[in-house]
Amino acid sequence: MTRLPRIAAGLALGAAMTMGAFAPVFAQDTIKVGVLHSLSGTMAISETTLKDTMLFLIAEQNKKGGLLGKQLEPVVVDPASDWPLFAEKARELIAVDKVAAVFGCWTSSSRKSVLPVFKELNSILFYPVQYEGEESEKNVIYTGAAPNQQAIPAVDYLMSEEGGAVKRWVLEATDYVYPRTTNKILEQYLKDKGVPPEDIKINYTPFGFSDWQTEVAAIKEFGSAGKKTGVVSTINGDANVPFYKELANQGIKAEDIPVVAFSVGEEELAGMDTTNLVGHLAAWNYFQSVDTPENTAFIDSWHGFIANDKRTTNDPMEAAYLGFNLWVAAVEKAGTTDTDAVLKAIVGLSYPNLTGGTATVLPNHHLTKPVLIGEVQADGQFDIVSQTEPVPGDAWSDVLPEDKGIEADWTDPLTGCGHLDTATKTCGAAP
Amino acid sequence: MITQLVLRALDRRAVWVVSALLLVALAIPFANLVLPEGHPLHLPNYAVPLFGKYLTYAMLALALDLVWGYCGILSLGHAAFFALGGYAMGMYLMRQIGARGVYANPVLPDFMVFLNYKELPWFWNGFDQFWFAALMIVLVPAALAFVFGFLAFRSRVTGVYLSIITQAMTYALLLAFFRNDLGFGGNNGLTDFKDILGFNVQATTTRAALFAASAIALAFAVLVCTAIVNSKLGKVMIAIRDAESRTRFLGYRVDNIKLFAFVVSAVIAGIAGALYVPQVGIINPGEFDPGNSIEVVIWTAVGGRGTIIGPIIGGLLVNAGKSVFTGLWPDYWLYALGGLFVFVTLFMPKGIVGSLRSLFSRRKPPRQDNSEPLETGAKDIPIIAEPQPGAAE
Amino acid sequence: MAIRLLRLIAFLIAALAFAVPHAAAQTPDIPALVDALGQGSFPEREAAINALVATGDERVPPILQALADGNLYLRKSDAKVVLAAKAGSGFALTNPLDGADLGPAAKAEIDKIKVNNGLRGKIRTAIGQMTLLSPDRTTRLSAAQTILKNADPAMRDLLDKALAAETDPQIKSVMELARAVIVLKTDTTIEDKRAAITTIISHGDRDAQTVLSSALADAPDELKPLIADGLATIARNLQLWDIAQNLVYGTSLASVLLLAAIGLAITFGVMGVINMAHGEMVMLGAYVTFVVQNLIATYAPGLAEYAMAISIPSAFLFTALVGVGIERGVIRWLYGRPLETLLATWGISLILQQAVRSIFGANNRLVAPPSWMTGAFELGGLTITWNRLWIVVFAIIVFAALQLVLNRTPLGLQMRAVTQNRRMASAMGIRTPFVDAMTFGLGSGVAGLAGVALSQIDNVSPNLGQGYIIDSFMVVVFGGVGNLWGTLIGAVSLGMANKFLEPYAGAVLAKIIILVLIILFIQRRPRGLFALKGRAVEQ
Amino acid sequence: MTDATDKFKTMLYLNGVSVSFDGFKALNNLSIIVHPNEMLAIIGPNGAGKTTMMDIITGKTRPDDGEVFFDGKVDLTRLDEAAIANLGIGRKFQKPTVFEGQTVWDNLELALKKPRGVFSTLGYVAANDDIARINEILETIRLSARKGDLAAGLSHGQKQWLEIGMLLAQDPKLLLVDEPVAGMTDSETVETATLLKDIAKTRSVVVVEHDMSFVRELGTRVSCLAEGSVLAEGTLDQVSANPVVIERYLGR
Repeated sequence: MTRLPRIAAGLALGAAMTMGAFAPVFAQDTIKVGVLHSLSGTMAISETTLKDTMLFLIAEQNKKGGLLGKQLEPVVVDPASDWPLFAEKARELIAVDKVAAVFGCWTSSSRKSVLPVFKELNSILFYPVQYEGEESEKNVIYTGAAPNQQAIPAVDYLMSEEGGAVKRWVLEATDYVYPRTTNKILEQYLKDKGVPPEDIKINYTPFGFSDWQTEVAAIKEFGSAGKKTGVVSTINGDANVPFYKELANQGIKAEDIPVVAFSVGEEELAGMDTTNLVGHLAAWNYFQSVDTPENTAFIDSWHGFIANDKRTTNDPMEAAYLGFNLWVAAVEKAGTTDTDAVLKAIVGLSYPNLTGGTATVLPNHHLTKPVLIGEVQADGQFDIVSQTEPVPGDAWSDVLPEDKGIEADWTDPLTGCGHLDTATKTCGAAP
Repeated sequence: MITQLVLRALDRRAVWVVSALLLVALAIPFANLVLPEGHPLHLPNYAVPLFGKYLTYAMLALALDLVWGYCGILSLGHAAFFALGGYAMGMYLMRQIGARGVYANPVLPDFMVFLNYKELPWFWNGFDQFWFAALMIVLVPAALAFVFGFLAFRSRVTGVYLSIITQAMTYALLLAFFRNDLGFGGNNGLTDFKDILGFNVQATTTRAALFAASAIALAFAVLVCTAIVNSKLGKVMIAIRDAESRTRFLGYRVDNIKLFAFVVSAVIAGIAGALYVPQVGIINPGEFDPGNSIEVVIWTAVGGRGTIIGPIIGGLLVNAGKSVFTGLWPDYWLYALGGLFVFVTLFMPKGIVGSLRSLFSRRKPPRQDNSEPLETGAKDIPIIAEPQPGAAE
Repeated sequence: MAIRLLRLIAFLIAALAFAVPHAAAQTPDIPALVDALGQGSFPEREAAINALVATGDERVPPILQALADGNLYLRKSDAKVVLAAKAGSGFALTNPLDGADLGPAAKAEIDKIKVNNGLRGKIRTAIGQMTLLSPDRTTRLSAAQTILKNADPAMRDLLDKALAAETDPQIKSVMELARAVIVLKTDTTIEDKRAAITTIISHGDRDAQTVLSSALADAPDELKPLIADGLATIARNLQLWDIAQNLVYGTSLASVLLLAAIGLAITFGVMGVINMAHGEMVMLGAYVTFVVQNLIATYAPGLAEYAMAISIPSAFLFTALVGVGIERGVIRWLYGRPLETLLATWGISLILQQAVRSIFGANNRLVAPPSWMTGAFELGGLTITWNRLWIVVFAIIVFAALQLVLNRTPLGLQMRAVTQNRRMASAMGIRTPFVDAMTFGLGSGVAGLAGVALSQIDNVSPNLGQGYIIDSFMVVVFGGVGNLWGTLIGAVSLGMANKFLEPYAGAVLAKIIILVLIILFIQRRPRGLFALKGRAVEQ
Repeated sequence: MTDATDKFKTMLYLNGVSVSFDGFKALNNLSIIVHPNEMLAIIGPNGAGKTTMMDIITGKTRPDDGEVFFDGKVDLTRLDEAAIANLGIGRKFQKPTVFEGQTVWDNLELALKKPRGVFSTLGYVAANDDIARINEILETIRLSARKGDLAAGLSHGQKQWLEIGMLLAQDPKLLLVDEPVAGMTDSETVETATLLKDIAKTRSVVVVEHDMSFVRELGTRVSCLAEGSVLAEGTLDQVSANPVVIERYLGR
């Protein structure tokens, strides 16, 4: 019984302060994989799909005969959108369930919360969501986009003739670290490109904000200064639907004021009526509408697994897909699931993207990925209007003066450094 | 007076609880550190901070019980005091990182470098000293409780109204702390701690020590609460809980007494929060969530309010259950939790301890002898008072 | 290049469409031009569009519209551009020029012809030019607006012609503005420009502001003061409108708060149940709307426009039933223990959330707005969105209906009797358990109605209710428990205060300030705005 | 009330007190005087304003208009309940209000005249005198045998007694007693009357009561209240002979 050790653990915990006998026996006939995504609470809306994706990927791998001759066994827990609980559950996965690697987290807070645990217990986290960068850790593989793989190309696109030659910028954001950092990078970037400060407006709203009347009106007003105006939205999760509903109703057309978002994908669009949002943009490394044989096969088998051909796919799913397959490849290469061996093996490995080309694990534990700009269509999908060559993920943004010349190099996981000053050859972060 | 208080604190039940806690404070580190791995009683490393976390939750529940169970003040914002204590501790821990942060800034924590702070905000000064942080852990929750309580109790905001504005308080704090402009790290909060008092927070010995500290702090809180509820002040508090205006007509300044209980409770909650943070390794605004405060109420109700041991048992059991079931039934545990709350309110209104007590007291002959009150310390004054149905409104 | 081309086209249109009846024009090879849309990159597609527009053919606008709407596809087998509509798992193809049926095609056989925002804008302009003289008023209006947005000097003659023929005052005013803008851009006399600026200033709206501020930089020096003055006038004017606009926003937020809180005003305010599951009732109402809409889409697509109307009673009944179930199952054991209802209903709310998550999944669900609830209209300098206007109306109706039920029906009388003195009411033969269940059902049902409305502006997700529960309690407590008018005033005050603070303090700070104000307010009036007085309250 | 009355020699002085709730005039220009060591019985129909009057004296309700003085010099309208109680005004409620969750002994200990501050109660240790006094009161109210029981377990009459005992423990100068004998047996009623008369030798007492035989037993000055003001005053016989009183209260 695979659940037995957990029950044993449960009983021991349940007895709380009594000192119960505690000697779980682990049958070593499977390789366990931890899945650490919120299934309840505010983040369930985004993370549940990733849990399903992980179960799907693991099932697919097992069909192919598993890994190192063993079957993979998913261990799913619910950290309930509660950041300290993320740390606790991560510890449980690693220490009690002895998982070989963990796939999980969505918000930066949850990642920051589990980081010390992964460092302490030396395990691997595959983090599948676009994030603010400014981080590179030995124990984390970042398979989502760094700012230079999403934000900067999106702004470049809007600045280009083809994207509408935007001159005036609204950075509309939810007040947390990812938008703060992204906006900091973008603000610097725009200024470097010669955008005067009065043509940049930054606005923060709280999580789950639902009454966007004033903000949307302010965007309209800002856009009436006679220069082509664009909105860069780092609005998070729940707040997006009311934002776009208000946008559509107040009649902001993409031809007049395009909104480019970094957190709105197929999943989010599924909850809104997009007929009046046609043309608004999103920047990702993957869209469901990408027309490649890999993607078609992926979508088909996903629909088969989930038994619902309406279920969308999205960028974090591709990131999870890449992360999982790269891990599988690394384990096969290393011949073991041992953390340090896998980390050593994984740097430099490549795996085909669903969008064509390959994703390579860089020494800074980020991936190379192409950047795609898509326009929202009436059917809730995106039309790709621009696609770059694969861009290497940059942990420390070159745009920010304080990060100039900072690199991360984990080629050798034992002596690597996450914050290497290439000028002085010193490693800023203490291990 | 002091001796009397100490004597009072040491009633039979309290002594039992305190000894159990002290025993645990020794036994858990022993089982973790001394017993070799593979020994049947060896406790794995990960369990120590987990149990420590439960203890701090139990302490929070005890704090709430002092005002709710004994004084009839249903605070739906108690997690705010817990979080404030936690933040004070978190700020100390952040300052301890020093130049070991990613950006190697000797003064500014990473997130400040990140957000372009040029210098430390004034309210971060002093937190590099443990004594200062310790002082703030006590003072900040106490000050908030004092100001809030002073206003609310003086204006005689009671019952549901009080509950709702305590909720508004913690909600406002939640929103405020989410703001990155406030200078507390926004949504991510404070994390990635390195040292506490020079010891590595991740070392097993430090963890064991923190666990022991939590157990001892809880024991101390039990003593303080027992001393209060066994004193005449405790009787007045219960009187206020059961018939507030009657107590006024007896000449008691109900607002002052409530304020006292509220502040003491906030301090206990703050200390609990301060012990919580180094053990879980993060403090963020999520702790201010009104839902968290409601959960604390539920732990207390499950264990048995108006008793000292009840909230401790409730806090431990519910949280241990949560740990187990979020892993065991990730998709269904909320049903179990929700069901538990409904079940307890319907069928065990006095909570676990209250129900057990009524079970036992039925067998015992009624007490006839109420001997000299002078010997309060040695006498069997019930820690467990019967809550009156409907008395809180 | 593009501009020169456009000028050429405009000239051609002017020449072809008006001077010569198009029957006389040489027939360009339109099918070939249409097929050219399917090839090449975005710039090449733009050229193809321009060529099509140049034909001036009346079949062109619908084709361009189809292109903009994403309905034009390229058939891979013969590189022909076709119109495709979803049919079953594949597509049904038609000829875009004559609508002739071209048979079905699988998804893999055709490629969508993509457009981007730039092209979409071009298409819109082109259609605008080609439809400025359309007999249909709406088409003409949007054509005029398009021309205003682009204000291409080449359009001037066309515009003059259209202006002469125009009778509709609204369209005329848009055209005049467009003409003035064009005049500003062309090389004419200062006097002409001065007149144009005056015209623009007299419009005094946001569009005029946009036009003037962009004109300011390139304007001749002697005109600059006039423009600056005009901008100042407009800004003053707009400032007044801003206040009015804030009132509109405040009203809208107030209606949302009222809807969310009014059910709670019954379950909590009247019955004294601290109903933490109230938000979940709202959420269930939104899901009922979702289910009803989907059922109708599947089984009775003809009724789609009425889905909302059908959702209203369905949501009310369903959530009322759930409410009655909760009351009979749990709440009735807890009367007289209000603070314990908090614990039980919190448990219920967790269960309901997870149940919805288990059934519908954690993702947002789409509740499509009916057409009469989309878009906005202008009222002076105000923009009013239809969905919010309807929600305000709906909130007023719900409030009035609730007042009627409570004050004018036997059930309402019994409810008030039971909540005031249960024992007495029972002694007088009122079936108190029945009345309790009905009251709780009514409160829950009203919460369900709120869910129907909120499905139009917010996420339909299991977390929907969580976002409103605290606000609802604030409204009810602020207004005073047990008084629907208090709830109304509470919702309006909080909504207005929030919206007037927001532009200055920002959304987060505004909310914090409101919360602090509520806390302070409760100190002044510990029982809310409309507190009951007298001895009875204390008991 | 005649203007000639010297406010400074009274124990309780109400002059022209009015209060209304949502338009309903609960008290209408009410004037009442109680002298030191005097007992006053107040009768009157329901809704006459008896309880409201007590609320005003004890600080629970603020009058809209009028003067309320205690001991001839303290303006009660400026004080809150606790301050008024500490001046030496004790109140027994119409519905017996004792602390049901606590023992009989604790109820009396709470009422005992001792410092009421937070820290003095926290550090309170029962002195021998206090214990003796509580035992004495227990004897008086005949609850010695039940001193360790929860007050919730007492009968209605016993609760009435306990509340009277709490009044005694407070050692007030002025006692406001609202329907003290409701729910008591005849013999208990007689004993209560005796007790109250005894108390009135050293303090002032205001008794509100419907039970005419009990009022007769008290044998003291009587005021009849109706619609918020004094209808008639005098001995019970005088008052009950008053035609207006008969019409409005006693019934034909």
